[in-house]
Amino acid sequence: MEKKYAKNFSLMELMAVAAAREIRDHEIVFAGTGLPMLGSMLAQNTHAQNCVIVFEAGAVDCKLAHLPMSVGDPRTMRMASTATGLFDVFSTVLQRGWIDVGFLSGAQIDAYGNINATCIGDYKKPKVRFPGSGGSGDIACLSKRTIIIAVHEKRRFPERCDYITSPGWIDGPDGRNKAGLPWGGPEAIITTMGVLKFDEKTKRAYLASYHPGVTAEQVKENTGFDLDISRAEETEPPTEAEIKILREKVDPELIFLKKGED
Amino acid sequence: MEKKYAKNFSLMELMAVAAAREIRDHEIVFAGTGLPMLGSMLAQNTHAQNCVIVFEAGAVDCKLAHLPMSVGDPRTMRMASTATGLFDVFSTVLQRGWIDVGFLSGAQIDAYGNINATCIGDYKKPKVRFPGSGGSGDIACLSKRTIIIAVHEKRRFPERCDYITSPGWIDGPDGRNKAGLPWGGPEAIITTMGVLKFDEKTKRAYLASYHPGVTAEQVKENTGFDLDISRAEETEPPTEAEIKILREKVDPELIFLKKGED
Amino acid sequence: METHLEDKVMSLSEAVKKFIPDGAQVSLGGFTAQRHPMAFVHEMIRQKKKDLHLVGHSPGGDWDMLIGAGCVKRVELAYEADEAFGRIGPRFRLAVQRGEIEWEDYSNFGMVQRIAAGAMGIPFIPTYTMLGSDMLKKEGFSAETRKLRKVPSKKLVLMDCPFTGSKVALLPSVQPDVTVIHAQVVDAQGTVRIYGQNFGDDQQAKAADKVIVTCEEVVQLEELRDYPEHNCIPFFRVNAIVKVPYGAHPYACYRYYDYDPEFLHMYHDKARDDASFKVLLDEYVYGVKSWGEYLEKIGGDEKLKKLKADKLLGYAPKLKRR
Amino acid sequence: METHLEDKVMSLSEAVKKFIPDGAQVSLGGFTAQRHPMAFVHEMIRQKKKDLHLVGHSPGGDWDMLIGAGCVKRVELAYEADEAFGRIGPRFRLAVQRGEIEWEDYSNFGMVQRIAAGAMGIPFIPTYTMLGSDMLKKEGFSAETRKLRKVPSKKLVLMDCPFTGSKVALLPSVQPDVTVIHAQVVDAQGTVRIYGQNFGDDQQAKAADKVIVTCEEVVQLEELRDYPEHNCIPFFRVNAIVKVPYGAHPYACYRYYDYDPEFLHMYHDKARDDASFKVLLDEYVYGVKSWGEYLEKIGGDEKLKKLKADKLLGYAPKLKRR
Repeated sequence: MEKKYAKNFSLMELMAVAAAREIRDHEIVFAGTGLPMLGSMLAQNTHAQNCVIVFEAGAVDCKLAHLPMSVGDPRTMRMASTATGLFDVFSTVLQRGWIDVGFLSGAQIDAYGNINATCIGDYKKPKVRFPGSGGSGDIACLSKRTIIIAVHEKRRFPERCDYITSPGWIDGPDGRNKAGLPWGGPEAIITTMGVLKFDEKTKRAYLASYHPGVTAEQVKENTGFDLDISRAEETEPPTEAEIKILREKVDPELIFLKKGED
Repeated sequence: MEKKYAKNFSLMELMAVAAAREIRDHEIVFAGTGLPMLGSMLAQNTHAQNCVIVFEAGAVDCKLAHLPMSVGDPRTMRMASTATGLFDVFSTVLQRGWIDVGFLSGAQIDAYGNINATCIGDYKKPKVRFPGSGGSGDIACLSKRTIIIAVHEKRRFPERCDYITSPGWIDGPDGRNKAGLPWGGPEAIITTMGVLKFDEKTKRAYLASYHPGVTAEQVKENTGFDLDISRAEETEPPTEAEIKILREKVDPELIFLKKGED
Repeated sequence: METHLEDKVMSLSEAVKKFIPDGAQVSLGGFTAQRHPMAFVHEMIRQKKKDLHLVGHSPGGDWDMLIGAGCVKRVELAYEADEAFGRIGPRFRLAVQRGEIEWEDYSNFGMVQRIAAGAMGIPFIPTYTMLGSDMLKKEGFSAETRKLRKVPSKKLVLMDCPFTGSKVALLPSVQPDVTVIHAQVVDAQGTVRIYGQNFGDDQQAKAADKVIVTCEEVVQLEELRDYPEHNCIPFFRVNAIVKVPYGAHPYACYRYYDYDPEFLHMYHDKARDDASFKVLLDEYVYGVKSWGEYLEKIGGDEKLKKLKADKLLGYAPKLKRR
Repeated sequence: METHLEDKVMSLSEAVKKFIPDGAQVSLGGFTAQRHPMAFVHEMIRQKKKDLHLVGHSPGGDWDMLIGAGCVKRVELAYEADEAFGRIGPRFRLAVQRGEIEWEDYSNFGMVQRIAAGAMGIPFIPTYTMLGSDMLKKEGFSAETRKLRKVPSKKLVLMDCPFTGSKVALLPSVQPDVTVIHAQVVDAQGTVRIYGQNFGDDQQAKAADKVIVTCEEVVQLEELRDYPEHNCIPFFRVNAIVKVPYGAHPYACYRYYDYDPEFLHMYHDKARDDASFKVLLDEYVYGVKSWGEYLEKIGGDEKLKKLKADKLLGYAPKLKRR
């Protein structure tokens, strides 16, 4: 069947589709609130019908009928395989090595995919305080790979985070190994302007694609660290089928689709 | 009400009554198979109606209608408050410090109330192998106090166990503290000949009482370590009420009452 | 170990008076959008509790109100926000930025492991989580604070595993003075049954020295003992039982009622500003005498009808959530 | 992570062939009088498995038969017996006394903690249990054995807690190659529901690399997902599902059937002697082709009727037990 690309779609929809496409069939996905939920539900309704959605609050492999507003939302109970709690999911699923892909976001993301969800400025006298790690630090440490979702602004993409809440590649290819992390690391950053991936050798982020309507140069200008855009091409747009499922099945209540992210 | 002592009772019945009397009302009791079950059920049906019986297999505060033949017996499920498993009971109940009294037995018991349930002879080339610790080592380490039940034979009461499976006072009053145990220690040994208690200062076992029909000297002769019998008096016999409850309510099937212990 | 039946069932006001002294280390149950013991939180605020030391994983408005009302001295946490309803707890943010409280950050798994270790009765637990993060390096508590009771002597310790050589972080356990959870059903003796995910309630209760359970229903002894494997906390661990229907509002209680998006959005609007937060507290906490009166204030039967959970789904599928 | 539905449901023979290579580290579910995967044990014996490394807490006849049949090289355990039915596993005792197997003793809690640590994905767990016992001092495995895969490099390590100064024992975690449990109900995809106590099955399954579930009933997907909080193992952890009604005989399976005292007493009588044990194996294991045939041998419908559990109690209250 020929792919029919959608003509009208919002930035949120484009990002949700990009997130969904990072999930492969049969994978076990650690999903957080917002875009990761949209992406996971979309994936489950398109190319990855057998992907298993895990929420840190306890629900494993639920069949969502209504989009949750929280990882602890009662909607995550629907038709789940098991529903325990944080300790069981974090330890026997995540730390035991069963999560194929986890989603992350945060206030700052740096060149090595490290994330700050804690504070701007000194930790003990912060200029701005954020909610803190939540499960983000755990997903970053213990998923087999992670996908980061972010609003693309210069101040949000510094060379180095003020505080590393969720380690990415830390300081390069050997960073995680030196820290003692058993596996994992970020694979992509899906932003409001494009998709960043990590150089195999240096583990620094480079621009893999820019979204329709944006140029690679614009992405570079809006990035606080030096961004390699030499390999960038245009992001593959959402298909009509993806947008239809997203709107009609995933988020018909418009819980996230019409709200700005963060 | 005046106490009416029973005229006819077996040794098993006498021991079951002695075990029951060690349990105080409202206490949380870690019970093993056999005499501890008889004693706990009897206590729950006489002076300690609010004692809570805990089985390592998972059942907490069951209301037994039929005597279990095992701590994992389905009979232990009846009307329990919770029923989880070994890890939960051992860690969140026993190690967390909630067990007031635990019952123990074994093949050898020494002068400091240490118990051997593992082997006779060298550990790597044993002359006789026993089943091993089971929960016994755990109950010995982590109950607030323990009661030991034993067949009284000279070879079973050596000065020192071949192997310490379940630590008692180890080697004296500071033994448990030196080993790092947070609390606990044996309070009494109920045997087929009498009841031994531990000297406050030395923590060595002495004879507190000899059962009707046995003399203190006979107990001493049947003990492998040097037993102080200077404080011994006759064991208080079972009452008619206790024997009646034991026979009619606790073990009407004669699961344990007519069988020899060990 | 005195466990008299009648003594355990009591009012909110009695439970707070009896079990929450100023300075207590307190852990509150629930997670993100569900089962926070809010009625109990309101009562603690009304009784003007001081210097509380809160320990938890991902609290939301429960902690935020306590912090905003000046009840809190110190927190150990992973996250304080209401996710889609409010991406940061406004009073928590301000209290931190103004230096009004002491705080220490771990990850969710980190905190939940510390609490689980407390429940297990061990002094620490090893983990791979947080390795490589600044949670290992940046410490919130001062050396003075580290000397206080119930505060771990170190934030954590890095170690090479003596069996495998791999690097692990040892996290100190937590055993709160009191844990307060909100469950669906409790029997009059204290056996607790929770429907849906347990979150961290099991570990939080078992870690604590004392346990208070607020609940939707108190039932007779026999009712919960037919399936003991469905109960999560043995009766003897529970010290107080308080019946407070809708006691988790504005949060959800699976199979009973859904969260209240309208109230949650309102809270996050008002709590950002000192003056409007004060008005909110006056109106919903200080200005009401009982949880029943509070429920009237938030919309009474009409609101509660909207939140009522569908029997099959356990939530309100038609609830307007934007 | 391929998890095709149809592939998981298979016969005993296929499951043993596919998942139990000689030399595998295997953990068997159940505890004392209940839910040992006996049908699976018989099939392992029939397939003449060799050099198995068994890890468990308190096994009974399951291990005893495997040891007696010569399938076992090495065991890590706390206890091997059938309590009131037999105070020591006769084949285990003889194998140890004759030096035919390698063994390492921990306490029940010790083993269950090691398995729980494996399930949690941590390399060790601290504990106070076993302190002061000879389990700390006497080691069963040789230095050579300690170098093998799946064998911990040390039995345990003593350490002073860096937070409290108290002495703790660090126990190495266990992650078996395969865990086999016998559950009451499994859905065709692998979601497991156990009635009654879970014993260590939850931790044993979650610790293992592969999981096999034998069960009384296999049900359709939807049937177990109405109350996900009553299920203990998520479907994706299960690699094989084998339907074997009465598959735990002579042990009990709560709400389905009771233990069989007659058979258990017979086993302990016969297993004490090499010759009569061989006859027993020939009669009940080698000499039958299926579990159905075995059930005929042990008394067929008449016996099974006696063992059938009372619906309310979950066991057979009128069973003759002496």
